[in-house]
Amino acid sequence: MGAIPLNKRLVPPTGEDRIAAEFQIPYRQYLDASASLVAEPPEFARNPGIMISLYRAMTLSRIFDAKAIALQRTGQLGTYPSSAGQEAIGVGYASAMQAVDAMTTTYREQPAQLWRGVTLVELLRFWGGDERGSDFSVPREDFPVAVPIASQAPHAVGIATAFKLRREPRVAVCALGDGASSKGDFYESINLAGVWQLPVVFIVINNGWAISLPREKQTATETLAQKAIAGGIPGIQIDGNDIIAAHQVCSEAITRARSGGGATVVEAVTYRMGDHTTADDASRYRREELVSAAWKLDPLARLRNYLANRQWWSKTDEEQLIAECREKVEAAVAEYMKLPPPSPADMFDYLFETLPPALQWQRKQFTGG
Amino acid sequence: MGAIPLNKRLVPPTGEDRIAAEFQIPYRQYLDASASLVAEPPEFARNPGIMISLYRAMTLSRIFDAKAIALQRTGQLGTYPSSAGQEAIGVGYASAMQAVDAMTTTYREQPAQLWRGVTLVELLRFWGGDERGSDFSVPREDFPVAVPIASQAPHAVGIATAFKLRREPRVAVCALGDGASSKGDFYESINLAGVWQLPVVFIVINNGWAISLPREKQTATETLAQKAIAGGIPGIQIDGNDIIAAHQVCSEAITRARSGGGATVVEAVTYRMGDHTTADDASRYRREELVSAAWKLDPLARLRNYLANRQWWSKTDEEQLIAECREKVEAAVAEYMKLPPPSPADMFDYLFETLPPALQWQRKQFTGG
Amino acid sequence: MSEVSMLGAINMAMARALEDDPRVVLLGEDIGVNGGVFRATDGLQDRFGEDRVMDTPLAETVLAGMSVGLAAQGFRPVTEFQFMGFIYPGLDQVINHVGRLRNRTRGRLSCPLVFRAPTGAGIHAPEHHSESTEALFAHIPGIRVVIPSSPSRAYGLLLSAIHDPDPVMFFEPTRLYRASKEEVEDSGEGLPLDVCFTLREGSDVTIVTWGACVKETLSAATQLAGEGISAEVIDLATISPIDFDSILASVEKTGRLVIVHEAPRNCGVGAEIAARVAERGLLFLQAPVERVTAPDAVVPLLRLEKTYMPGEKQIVDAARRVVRYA
Amino acid sequence: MSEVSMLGAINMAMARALEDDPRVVLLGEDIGVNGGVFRATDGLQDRFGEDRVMDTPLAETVLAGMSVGLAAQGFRPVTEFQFMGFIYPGLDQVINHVGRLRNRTRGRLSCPLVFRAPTGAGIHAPEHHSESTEALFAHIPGIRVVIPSSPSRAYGLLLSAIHDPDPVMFFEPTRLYRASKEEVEDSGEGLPLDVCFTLREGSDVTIVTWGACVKETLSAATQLAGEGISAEVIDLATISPIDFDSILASVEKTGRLVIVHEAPRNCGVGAEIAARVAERGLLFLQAPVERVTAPDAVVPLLRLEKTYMPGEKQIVDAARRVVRYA
Ligand SMILES: Cc1ncc(C[n+]2csc(CCOP(=O)(O)OP(=O)(O)O)c2C)c(N)n1
Ligand SMILES: Cc1ncc(C[n+]2csc(CCOP(=O)(O)OP(=O)(O)O)c2C)c(N)n1
Ligand SMILES: [Mg+2]
Ligand SMILES: [Mg+2]
Repeated sequence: MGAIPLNKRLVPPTGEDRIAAEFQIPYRQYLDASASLVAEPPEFARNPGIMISLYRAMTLSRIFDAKAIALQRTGQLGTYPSSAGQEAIGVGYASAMQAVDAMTTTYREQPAQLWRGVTLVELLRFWGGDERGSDFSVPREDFPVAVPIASQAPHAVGIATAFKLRREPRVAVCALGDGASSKGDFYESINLAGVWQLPVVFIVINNGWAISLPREKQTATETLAQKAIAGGIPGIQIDGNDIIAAHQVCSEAITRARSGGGATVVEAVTYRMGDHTTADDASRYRREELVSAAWKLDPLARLRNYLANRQWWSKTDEEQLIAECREKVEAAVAEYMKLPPPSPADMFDYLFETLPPALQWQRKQFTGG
Repeated sequence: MGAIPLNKRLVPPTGEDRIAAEFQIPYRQYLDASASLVAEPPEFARNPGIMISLYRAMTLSRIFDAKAIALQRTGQLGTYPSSAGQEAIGVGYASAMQAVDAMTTTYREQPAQLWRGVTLVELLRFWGGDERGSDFSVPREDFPVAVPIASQAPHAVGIATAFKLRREPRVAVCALGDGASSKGDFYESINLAGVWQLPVVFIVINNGWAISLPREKQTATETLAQKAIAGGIPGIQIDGNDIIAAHQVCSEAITRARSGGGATVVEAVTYRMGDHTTADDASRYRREELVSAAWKLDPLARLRNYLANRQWWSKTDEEQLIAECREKVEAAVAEYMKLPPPSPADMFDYLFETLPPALQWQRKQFTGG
Repeated sequence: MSEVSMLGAINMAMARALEDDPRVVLLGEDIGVNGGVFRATDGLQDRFGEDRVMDTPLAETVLAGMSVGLAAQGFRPVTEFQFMGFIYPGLDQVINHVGRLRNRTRGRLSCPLVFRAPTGAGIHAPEHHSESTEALFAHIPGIRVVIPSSPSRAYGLLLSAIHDPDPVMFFEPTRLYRASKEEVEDSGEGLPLDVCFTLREGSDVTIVTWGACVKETLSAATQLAGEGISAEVIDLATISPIDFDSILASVEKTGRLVIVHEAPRNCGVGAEIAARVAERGLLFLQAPVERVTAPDAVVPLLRLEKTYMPGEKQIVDAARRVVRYA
Repeated sequence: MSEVSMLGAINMAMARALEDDPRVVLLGEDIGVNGGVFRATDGLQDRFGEDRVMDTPLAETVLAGMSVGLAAQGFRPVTEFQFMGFIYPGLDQVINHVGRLRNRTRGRLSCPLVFRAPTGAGIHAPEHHSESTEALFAHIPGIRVVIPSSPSRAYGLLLSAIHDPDPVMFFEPTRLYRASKEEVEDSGEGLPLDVCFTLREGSDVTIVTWGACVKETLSAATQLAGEGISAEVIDLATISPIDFDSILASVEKTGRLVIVHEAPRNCGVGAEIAARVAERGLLFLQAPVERVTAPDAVVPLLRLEKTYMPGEKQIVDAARRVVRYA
């Protein structure tokens, strides 16, 4: 069935109807594509230190990403999903979280994972096909990448329930894609988050594509933020390539959640600049013009221009940063390369806390023991 | 976690936001609890013939229902779910359908099933634990009762897709409960119905309860109709005990679907007057006052008063109708009782069109052959 | 000590776990005020409050998935699915997350939860209320599957399942819920998982079964004894992983094996037991293995459910056949 | 006739079915312009239009359930699930509806659909892309499970699956998708379901396998032949129901049975085959049955996947053991 144009499908009430409920979905943007402020920015946006630190994180992620793709091409990494172009929202929500908060996430959230403290080596290890890459040394309570789409949303709800039951001022944050927003797990999660008023924030990373399916064939809704209305929670759409909106709106939602105000859906409109993964060839289904147009909205360039316009960032700063990031990434790659391979015994040793006696012969058999 | 009071959880936009999307959920009622018209009724409500036929159907269903409960109590029927109190919406949407339309449904839609042509004997057979009760002689394309909650919503979407692919002016109607409205299947279905603009109408029978869970613990939303917003389709709430609103709004939605206008969610607010099923004891979780209050909203009494107020219906008419319905029900029970029991071979003979050779020995074994 | 039904014992075990371990929480549909559709959680919300015994909306996918989140956070969720036929929307979570979280994170996170669900036919319930699909779960790595067959084993096994640091699927035969009463001491002591229970010693034939079929199997053994056939009856109890060493020892002694289960035959758990005997116990066998099971057909509605379920007669017949085999 | 890979053969079968039968429609994620993540549907939307080859939103529950609705309406949906690891949200529909619709309505409605999904490890994919859970489906009454192992069998079995008036789960081994090419005639003729295929005759040992493991098993048989061991290799093909009579006849001839599958051992389909031999072929056996399978562990990420999968060496070893058994 062909694409159906997005239109106003909602039938207006007739004369005899009264209105049972009314809703608005707000949209937030501070920094437009040309790096001009279109609204009065929040305080932190005037702080060069904060803005530069966000920029540094976004840059590290971008540089790591390019390296990871290169590693995959030379067989040193498995299938890898690029996050290029999505750094603003990733760093935006991660930087709005506190260390004690917890995150459940998809496979394309390297920018947020890095901010949270997952190391470059851990990322390489995971994408290199080694479970030890998910044994994060720092965000110990963050969930590893969930590959089955939207299946991490219920986990966030469970974590938020734990926080609420223990009366801890902590928040669960769940990142998921536009494709994921069509899945029942997502809906059941926002519904429960709403009715139990849970401290959880759902960040819908609307990058325009779910592999080859464009956003407008995914759902007929005007926004993805309005999915929130089905859960009785607030929903807001933002320019996901505007780091100021990303950090600010996520902070508002997380703060509200932390203070007992319940859940929120934040839809961040961004763009998947690369192929879906290194196993994909987007040229089969996506016109190149769309990608070049999207590069004009690049969150990294936008923030760099914002910094430069304010004389907070020079060409030298940029060169230094890039050199520094490359060095970090190369060091991580070197460490990754020399890590000993996983042991076959690991297949059994983490299956249960203690391997049941009935399975011990299999461990022996598979470890040649 | 305790009940959280329903409140306006939707955070109003701040000064810097623009509005990305706006929605309204209309509410429709013509006939209030005292049987007074609160809005200009549609044409059919002025037609005594039509209104009386609706009343007759509702009455037959109510009388059948009481008999079914009695049969269960004496061991002549299995567990049975009463539909008492929900006759207006059931007869309302069924009478808004055409014979060529198709329905997928829950276990509490006897009023609609009877209108569609399912016989009293078939209903008894099904609830008596005999699959032949789902081999409807009349609405051949209607689905049988779906017990797994909300699992029939995707079926309706599939049927509607079939109608659309064949360019047939037919509509799939899916009835489901307030409890079902929390399930992912429902959401995925309205989303697909929205994006493919399918000829399907979802009737959410909000009877206030999902077994022991009251509506307000099921979801935080102000209405169930607003779930539609998450699928990008219209949603409307109606007084589900008002047969005029039920028939009228369902007709509008079905007509829109038939003419290519896409899907709708109709939330019918009604009340489950009885226990959840004969296996349930609602007094464990529901105060009797709630039930007596709900009886004041009884759709049957309301319609009877409407008819009587207009001199379309007399005490004699009523007595005759009751006698007639009782007779029909008794005749059906008598036929049900004397039907031969199912054959063990049936377990195998309808599993596949042709039983695979590898299973034939089992058929022999279980049929003593 | 008090005489309790299996339901009573299950209720007692959950109460004890709630009492002893603040990490234990119960979740599920209608488990609060209503006490569950079978009353397994009767009185528990009253006693332990709404923060410990939580009524959830009707949504099994999030019910399963949020249990994973709670468990990873250090809670011990005991989650009720109203019937085995309604756990399937949660299967994605069971297969893709419950059994994998510890392994996937190399022990950083774990998933100590219990999923409870009523199982089996024979109570004249509507469609989908009579499932015996334990084999589906037994095939999934990283989880345990347990089915009790008496009040005391229900009490002890459920407590151990709750205490266990890893996920356990705990399926309760509805047909046994109120079938009999037994003295069960509320000791707080669990029974060991991963081992089967020999309910009756015998020398002529080993009959392995679990859940509700234990009832007919024990009656069959009594009947067989009257005919001079001495049957050893083993209750598998932990369906996965299987304590096969104990079964093998019994088969070594008796030389004959009958397996009884209510699930369909094809790829049921009985197949695994028979397969292992074919691998490791071939020389012990003095007769072919027999399986007494439901057919590979859909569980019928109530009019045919008795025909569908394996009965005492079929068990006796099978035991006779293997004993008389020559 | 043209040389095609298994992917090519699958594409050819679907094209043929679309061509020959207006009731056939394809549904799935990314199957349109993109031609599916493996390109199984490459070019089909172009050729047959968006009404016949439909890209669906990312939602497997409704994908499974709407297929039931379409099938009941007389369509023949062939629905792609992107990987076997992502079919689980549709399991509720498979268990509770797909396999029951005909039975539940006593034949009034039926469910002639095919659910396709790539299966198996060995292509260095991320987590959840390496599943072999055919046993879960084999235990469900009312459905067939089919796994092809060569381009021509993929073509013929898929066509038969699509023509079949009842539901078929069709799992395609990713490891074989591009592994080899074969002449396949686009004849529109199906291969019979419900029967296994003897790929190599032999007299010393029967090796039963299916899907990707057929590859290693055939190599193993060649190696064994070099050692003077004559192995009969049977491709099960239809996993459920099992054509056990053919297997039994082979075991009667060889006296020895090795079963090879990539799925975890416990309650895998291999158990069912071994169990049936223990029931009906005990006297034929000259050695214990052996199963060569993955362990009862989670499929590891790519660094360990080779260790996890059964290889040629293990098959050869097992065959040697049973042949030399005394
Ligand atoms: C349940 C499930 N179905 C299918 C897939 C295969 N798949 C992997 S990514 C993807 C698209 C996801 O799109 P979106 O949610 O927008 O995230 P994005 O890739 O754009 O970040 C699909 C279909 C999967 N991983 N899980
Ligand atoms: C998936 C699933 N979970 C649980 C059940 C058990 N159950 C039967 S009816 C019911 C409540 C349904 O409530 P609602 O949708 O409001 O329909 P109502 O019974 O009020 O008509 C539940 C939980 C079920 N049938 N299916
Ligand atoms: Mg996306
Ligand atoms: Mg209800």
